[in-house]
Order: sequence, then C-alpha cells, then structure tokens
Amino acid sequence: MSATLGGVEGVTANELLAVMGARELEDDQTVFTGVGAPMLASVLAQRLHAPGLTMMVEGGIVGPQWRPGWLPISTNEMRAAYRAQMLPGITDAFLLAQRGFFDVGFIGGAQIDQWGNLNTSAIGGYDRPKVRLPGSGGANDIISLCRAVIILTVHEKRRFIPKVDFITSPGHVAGGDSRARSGLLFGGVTRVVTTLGLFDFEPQSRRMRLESVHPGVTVEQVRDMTPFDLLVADPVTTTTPPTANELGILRSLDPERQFIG
Amino acid sequence: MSATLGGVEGVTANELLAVMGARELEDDQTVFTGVGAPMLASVLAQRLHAPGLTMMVEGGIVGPQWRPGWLPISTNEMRAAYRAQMLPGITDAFLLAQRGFFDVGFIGGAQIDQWGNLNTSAIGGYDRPKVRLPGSGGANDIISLCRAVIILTVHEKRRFIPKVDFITSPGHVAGGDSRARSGLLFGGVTRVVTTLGLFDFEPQSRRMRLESVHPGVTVEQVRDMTPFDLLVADPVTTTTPPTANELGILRSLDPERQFIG
Amino acid sequence: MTIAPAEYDFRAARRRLEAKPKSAGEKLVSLEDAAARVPDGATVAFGGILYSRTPLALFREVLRRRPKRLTLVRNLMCYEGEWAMVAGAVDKIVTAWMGIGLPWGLSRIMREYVESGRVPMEEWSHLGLGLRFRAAAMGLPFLPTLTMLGSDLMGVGGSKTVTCPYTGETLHAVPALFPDVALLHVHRADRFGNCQIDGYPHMDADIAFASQTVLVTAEEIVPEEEIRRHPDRTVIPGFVVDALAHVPWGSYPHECYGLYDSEPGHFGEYVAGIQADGARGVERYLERYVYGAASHADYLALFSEAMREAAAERGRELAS
Amino acid sequence: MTIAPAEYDFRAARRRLEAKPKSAGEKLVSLEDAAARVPDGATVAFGGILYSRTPLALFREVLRRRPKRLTLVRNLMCYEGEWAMVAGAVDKIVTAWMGIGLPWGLSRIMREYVESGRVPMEEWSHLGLGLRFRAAAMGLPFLPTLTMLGSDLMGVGGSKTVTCPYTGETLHAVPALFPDVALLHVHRADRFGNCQIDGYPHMDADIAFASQTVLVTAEEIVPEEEIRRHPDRTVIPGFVVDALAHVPWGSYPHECYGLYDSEPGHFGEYVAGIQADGARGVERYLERYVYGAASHADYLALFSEAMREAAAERGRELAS
Repeated sequence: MSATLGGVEGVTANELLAVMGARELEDDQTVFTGVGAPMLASVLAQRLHAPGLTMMVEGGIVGPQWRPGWLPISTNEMRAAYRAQMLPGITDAFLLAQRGFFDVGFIGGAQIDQWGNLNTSAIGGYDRPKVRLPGSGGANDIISLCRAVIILTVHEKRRFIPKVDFITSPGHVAGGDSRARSGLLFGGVTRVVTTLGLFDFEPQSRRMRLESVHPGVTVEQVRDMTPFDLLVADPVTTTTPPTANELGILRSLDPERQFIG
Repeated sequence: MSATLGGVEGVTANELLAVMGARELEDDQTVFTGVGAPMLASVLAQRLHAPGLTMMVEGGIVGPQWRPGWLPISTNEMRAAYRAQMLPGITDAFLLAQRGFFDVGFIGGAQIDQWGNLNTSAIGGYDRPKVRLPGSGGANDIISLCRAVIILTVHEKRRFIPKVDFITSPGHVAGGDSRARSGLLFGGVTRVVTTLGLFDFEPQSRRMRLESVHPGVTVEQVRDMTPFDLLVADPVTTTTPPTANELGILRSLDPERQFIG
Repeated sequence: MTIAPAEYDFRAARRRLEAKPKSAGEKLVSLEDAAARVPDGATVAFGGILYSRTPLALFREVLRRRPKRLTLVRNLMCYEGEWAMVAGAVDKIVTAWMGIGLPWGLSRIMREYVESGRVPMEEWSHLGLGLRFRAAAMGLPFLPTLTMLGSDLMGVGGSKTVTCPYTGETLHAVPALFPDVALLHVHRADRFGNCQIDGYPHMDADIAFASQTVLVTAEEIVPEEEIRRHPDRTVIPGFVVDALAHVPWGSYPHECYGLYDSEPGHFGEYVAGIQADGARGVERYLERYVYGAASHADYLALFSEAMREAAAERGRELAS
Repeated sequence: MTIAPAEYDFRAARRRLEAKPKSAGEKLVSLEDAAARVPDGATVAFGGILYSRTPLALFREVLRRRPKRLTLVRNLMCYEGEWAMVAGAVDKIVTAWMGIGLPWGLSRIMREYVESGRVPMEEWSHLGLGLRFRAAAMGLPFLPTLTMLGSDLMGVGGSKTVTCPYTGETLHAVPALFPDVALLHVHRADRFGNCQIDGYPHMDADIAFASQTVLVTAEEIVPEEEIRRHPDRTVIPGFVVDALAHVPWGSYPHECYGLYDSEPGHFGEYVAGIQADGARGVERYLERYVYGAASHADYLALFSEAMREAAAERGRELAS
C-alpha cells in the first residue's frame, strides 16, 4: 500500500474500501451488512446517494441511523441499534434473508479463493488446525441467502489463495454451477472490492475476474498480489478516485479515526 | 336433562360441565383451553383449588385472569386477554404445545366416537357435505399436542356415534396403538366429561369407558344415550354433586348467566 | 381437493420478491389506491383473527371494486367470508374455522355455499395453516410438525409427510402458502410503512413476510421518530410494505386491542338478517354498509358517536 | 466430530419436559441457588449475544462452583468461553464465532485450547445454530433451511439433508439442540418468572423454550401488576422458568440495552493481560473478578461508581 492509496494522498485502506464499497450500493435497496468495512460503506452510502437504503445488521437490527462518532464495534451492540426502526431478533433477521428480502449481502474479507469462497474457520485442517480462526459468525448465512453479495477486503497476498482449506462461506464453491448444485438455489457472490481494484466472476467458470483497478494501480501489481490465475476483463477500467465529498463525509462519521484508521 | 342435573336443583348443563371439568384440573398445571365450557371450567378451577393454574388460550394468550361479568365469547378477544401475562401470538402458542409445555388440553364437544375422535368439519362427506360444520379451529392442535386431553360435552345421542364420518381432531383414531402409529407421538385423549358422567379410555382397546355417573344418573341411562358399545368400569362410582361453593363462585363469574345458561 | 404447486413454490415466490422494489421510502396512499392493488383471481390473506383487528375497511373497499375469483385465506374466518360468498367474489376459502362465534351458531351462509359446492372450503388445523404462513415467511417450501397427523384433515389439501433424517420419525410436512396479497390492519405506522401492533400480534407478521404484496391500514400515522424511539415494538418493517393507508376505526365493528371493543350487538343484527332472509340478508347488509357507504367516513356515520365512544371506553378498560 | 443423538432426540426431550412441574408459582431464589442447578457434564446455552446481555453474574457464580465437563453453547462466544477453558470447566464449545470483536483480534486462548485439541470447537453458521435452538423450541427434531449448504460447515457437526416432499428440492436439515440448562439475563421479571426484555431480543426466548432447565437473572423484579399491564412485552412466560435471581448489573461489563453500555476499556485490559502472559493472564483475571469476589456486590465494588454511572449514562443515551 502506498501513501497515495486510491490515487489520493493520505487515504487509508479502510477509507478506500468504504468509499468503493459505498458506490456499489444503490438507493432504495436493502443491504444485510456484516461487521467492519461493510458497515462503514453502508452508512457512507446512506449519507451520499442512498438515503433510502435500509441496513439490516446481524444483531437483528433494521434501519439504524448511526451517530457520527459512535459507530459500532460489533453488529450486536447499542451503537449498531442506534435509531433503529425494528429489532426482530437474530434468527428472524436471517430468516428474512432466506425469504429473499435483501438485495445485497455485504461482508468483510478473510481468506478468499478464486471462486470467492471464504475461510474464517481454520487453516490447516479443521480438527487440529494450524490457526483456529474465529468462525463464520453470520458470514455464511449472508453469502448463502442474499440476492447479490459484495465482499470488501484488503488485498494481501496471504488472503488471496487458489483454493481455501475450508469453505466457511461458500462463494461459487468449485465454480461453474456447483454452487446451485450444492443446494444454494439463490444469490451468489457478485463482486469483490479490494484495496487494489474491483472484481466480478466470469459467468461460465465463476472464477474471479479483474474489472477495474484503482488509480495508480497496474494490472501487473494486482496479478503479483493475487496468487492464482486471475482472469482480467478487456479492457480493464480505472475507478474514480475517492472524492473530497466522500472522504469528508466518511471522516465526519468517524472523527477519532477509530474505524477508518 | 332434568331439573336436577348433577343431583342439584336448577343446575344447568354448562354449570355441571364447568364444575365437573374444573375438578379435573390440578394446581400448578398448565392448561391449553378451548372456547366454551372449557374456559368456564378453567377459570372456575383457578378460583377454587388451582390458583397456580396457568391458562393458555388459543388466541395466543398466557395466564389471563378474567373479570367476573366480562367472560370472553371467543378465545381471540380482549376479554380473553384480560390481565394476561404474555401474548405470544397464535402460531407460537401452539408451538409451545408441540414442545410439550401443556399438561392438559381442554376442548369442547362435537360429534364424538367411541375412540374419542371428534368431527367438527362435515357430516356426510367432505366435498359435498350434508352439514358443513365450522371446522377444527385449534381443536385438532390441542388434541394432538397436549400431554393429556379432556373433552367436555353435553351428552346427547346425536353427538355420540360409533365412528365419526370425518376425523377433524384425532382421539385414539382406530383404537389400540393406531394414534401413535399415525405419528402422534405424544399425549392423547384421557378423559371425557359429559352431563351424564365421566369417561376414560380402556388401556388396550382405547375405547370409551364409563367411570362415574353423576348423581341421579343410572348406567342404563348412559347406555341409552350412547349409541355405541360403551365399556363400563366395575364398579362405576358416583360423582359428588356440584357444591354450593362451586356453583356460587361459578355464578359470580357470570352474573348475567350469559355462558352458564 | 389438493393444493396447487404455485402455493408452495418457494423458488418462484422468492424470484418474485427479488424482482420487487424494497424501498425505505414513502408508502402512504389512499384507502382506494391500496384496495386497487388486489387483482381478480388473487389469493388474499387476512391479518387479525376472527373479530379482532380484521382489516375490514380495506376489505370493504376491495369489495366495492367488485372483485372476482378470489381465494380468501384466514385462520378463523368471520363474516367477511360470508360477504365475499354472497358478493360472488370468492372461488375458494382456506381456513381452520368459519363463523362468528358460539352465540351466533353455525354460519348459514357458509352451509349454503359450501354444501351446494359453489365455494369449496379447504380446511387446515389452526396451527397447520399458521405454519403454512410461517414456512413461507421463512422462505421454505414446507415445515415439519406433528399436528394434523392421524386426522382426515391430512387428505383435504393433500398433505404429505417427511422422514426426519436424524431420528427416522415421520412428521407432517406442512406445505408453504405464499399469498399474492396480504390485507392487514395495525395500530400505528410511520409513513415509510414501519408497523407496530399493540396486544396480541396474531399472525400478521408471518402473513406480511409470506405475501408478495402487502397492503396495510393503520389507526394512526406517527412521525418516524416515534417508531425509532420504540423499535422493539415494530413487527413489520417498512421495506416489506407496498401501500399504507391511514384508517382510524379500520377494524370496527371488530375490535382493535386497547382502542375499541367489538360490537356483538351488530353481529346479532347481521345474523338476524340472515335468519330472516338467508343470503338476501347479507345482500341488504352489503348494500347498506359496503356498496352504500362510498367512503370510510360515510361508513362510520352509520354508527352513532355514542356507540363508538362506548366501544372505545370498553377497549381502554379491557386492556388496562 | 459429530453431534450426539441426545442433542436432537425430541421424544426424550419432550418426555423430560412433561415430567417437570410447570408452575405459575414463586421462582425467586438467590444467585447462588440458581447457579447450583448447573450439574457437571451439562450442555449449557447462554442468552444474550457477544457482549450484549450476557448472563455474566450467573456464569461467574457457576464458575465459583468449579464445574467440570460442560458443553458451552453460544452463537457469538465472548470471553466467558475463554474463562471456562482456562478454568478447566469445558469439554466442548458449540458456536458460530468466538472472540471479543475486531479491535481485540483473534482469541489467543481459543487458539491455544482448540489448536492443541484440548477443547474441540463445533462450528455452525449463525443462523444454523439459531435454527438448532428454534427447532428445539418448536418441539421438532430438525428444521429445513438453505443455509450452510455448499460449505464445509455441513461436515463439522454431521449435518444431513432432507428432500422436500412437495418440490423435490434438497434442503439442509438442521438438527435440533435441546440444552440441559439455559442461562439468561433479562431486564425485568415478576417473582413468578414472567420475563421482559427491552431492545433486541437476541435468541433468549428460543433458548428458554429449548432447554430443560431455565435459570434467569433480572435487572429488576417488578410487581405482577406491571407484567400484566404490558403483557405484549413478555418474551418468556413464568411456567418455563425454574429459578430467577434478582441481579442488577448482571451483565456488566457487557451491555444491557437502555440500562448500561459495555466497557471496551475493560476488555482491553483483559486482552492486555493475555498478551502479556497467555492463559496466566486469564487466571489472574479469574482470581480477581470471579473467585476473589465472593458475592455480586463484591464484584461490583471492583468497578468505580463513576465508571458505572458513565456506562449507565451512555446506555440511556444510546437507546433514546
């Protein structure tokens, strides 16, 4: 990462993810948002172009309006429920996702492979792992049940691997139609937003494909940081740098830079 | 019916059912009570020997304390919810029964056969019935899901038949272990309380058996009013007549005799 | 009689829901606009239960539009089902019970229409039908249960069983029911359609989540702030609601918990009309209370102020 | 690792529940008496979630009794799971996620105990585990769902699938989980155990209905009248509850919606102790805050009045 992340002096990784993530959300959508950068991106989108965006937060929280300076650390605390419209309970919140009420599922990164599968459980075997990670939380459910799924993650070599040891949260599983064949009849991972660029999944193989690079990033740099055979769109576009307006609003939401870093 | 129903001058059929039904309930039990006489019996038991009785009413009403003179007409109205402890919703109320939380299910009569099956749907074929009855309501669920089930009914020839045309609410189905074989793993009809006496079900055949007659009623009278081969316990006991205390409290609950008749 | 595959097709139901906007925006429309969203041939599910919180104003407005071939679904169907029969609006009734209540006896109208085969009545147990909504609300094609096993109700809709893959036990697999339209009446909502209900919730939330189109009337439209101050009272979120109309007394002469009691005397007059003239009694009732009252205000004017004040007084007292 | 048949045996679970008194009577006991009802070897489910409404006072009292061979179940397991590991109280953790939160990083204690094989961690998705409680609360051996399909989580507990008898689709059959004991903390209850929760309900009601023994602590014991005045706020009825203790600040330093905020600074100190000394840091914490504080009052005295007042002030402000 450089001091000019996203082509703008002084932008942090989380700021870049929040801005690029926010742009993926549309007004009047419903978004089931996980902890971390997705929460930043969602609340930023609400303050920018999507005032009619309804957030569902994993703690069973519908439509909160978070307070600047009091952003939530977890999806299960009063800051996350600030000015909520409804508090239906956790199981019922996920069941609304199973019914199909969420246009977008929005989750943070972990180990991710070329089919968009995530591992947040265990590296090196489940029963006696080399590293025991914290677990799925609601990520498996969000990725399984929402109509479209966007993953936000810092782009590091150790996070991007050809095939995860353990599929905690299924992207396109083994590619092709294997996700649908596994019984996941709806939705799927549509987009990966990283600190280097934007990715989609090639419709046949369902393998990750570079769509756009952030300003100042080259396709070669992305390939270097992605230890699998990355597909690349032709042409690759370049994203618009974070604007002063986007960054200004984001920073006003987190004046102590607790989340944006 | 005579003017000395239950051996007491001026007692009505509903009074007799309420008193005899109330005696079937124990303190500290939970009872899922249907509309009509069972509601009268439950609230009477609460005021007599069972102050720790918790009523669940079909409208999704836990632990109400009904107000004298304002007894409910239906299980789904404010009078039924008077001073309730909880209002969990109808589906969730029945699911608590499926979990096993109700010691007693308490339902009113209809067409009943020798195995305690009830018909409240249709006489003479389901699709083009001779008489379309109102339907199950919650009776099917109460009889299927509570641990013990007590049926309260006026004892009339037209109500007691060898085999119902249509099983709306399954008692012992075709007798023996046929109820359990049908998948109803729990509970079962344990008792029938009528205006003539008390009945249980013979443990092997699961056919209805006369246990006790009310004062002034003979076994022959019961046989006459029961057009199937009624089993009779040996000896048949005689119930204690409704006491002045029982009748006094019951009448104070319904001073305008809207329900007790 | 068997259920149609479209009733429990959870894939198609989800696709339809995915294609629908789920906006956090304005939902307020007129009662007439809300009612206009019920197409002929629709499967229509009612909130409330029996004579509690029935969306009567909304359904009267639907009837004024002379709908055809509706399937009406309600666990305990009160006289609104009789209206639809006599109005020629209904092809099928799906219910666990139909009538008004014990004091009013068997429904003569139901007997006439069902016994003659004019309107089939598909009966489920109360929980069985509740679980049909619950399954749909959960986005599932079925839910397992013990209820209805051993009864002849299993054959009415064509219920199937499912074997538990862990215990080997056989359970009743209740098929989901995804209605086309939900008609609901609630205590309060903000203009974005976030709905709150006082007292017993009945099955309204499941019905809302199960249905493709959700039409709501509310006793009161409150500022957004009031919803956000008590989010734990909200039972239906705004993005689920398609249209919301402000209709005080929207359930009257049925009850609305804590606001007004029902009017058993009115039910008695209605039944007396049927006892005297059969279906003609219902026709006269519809002429007076439905077709003859062009607006909800005209309808309310058919009841004296004193009568409604007394109902409100009883409603407050019973919920205090 | 696979689930044991006793976890989803709904017949046995129902028989046990049938045999238990379900009284409407008095439930108030001391915190010590409530904690004494957790037998060694029990499967114990926690209410609340992560650092919200955790029954911490109750669990500290359980730990003071030096329990053995517990299975602890919680969807988002916070540091109470680490305490149990270091205290040697736990044989297995069942969860969807374990840690404190993003700022505190991976749980070093969890890594140490799980990676070494000392305490197996059985992972479910959040909804998957929620549905295990829901299935049990409904008295069922399983519930169908789409979630977890296509993931390796299906193999962790030994999940099976079920075919919908109507649509032919294959669904994940989540096995029920009937815990032996539920530990819950609520805002208020009357002495008969009728419990009300403000704000988010988390999974407490399902856990209560699923469990054989239900132990509750409440911030406030209110007169019966207050419950009966607002019955639509009650989430667990008294006949479900076995023992109730009055424990203000019973979740602190975790939050209790509207009453007090959590103390991230306290979590930071706890984690700093582990970063410095590993499990020894947790032992020191337990000595001070669990074993060393003989009563809940002694425990609260370890926090300054000013600190708790500030937490209460933030709690009120965040829920207003």
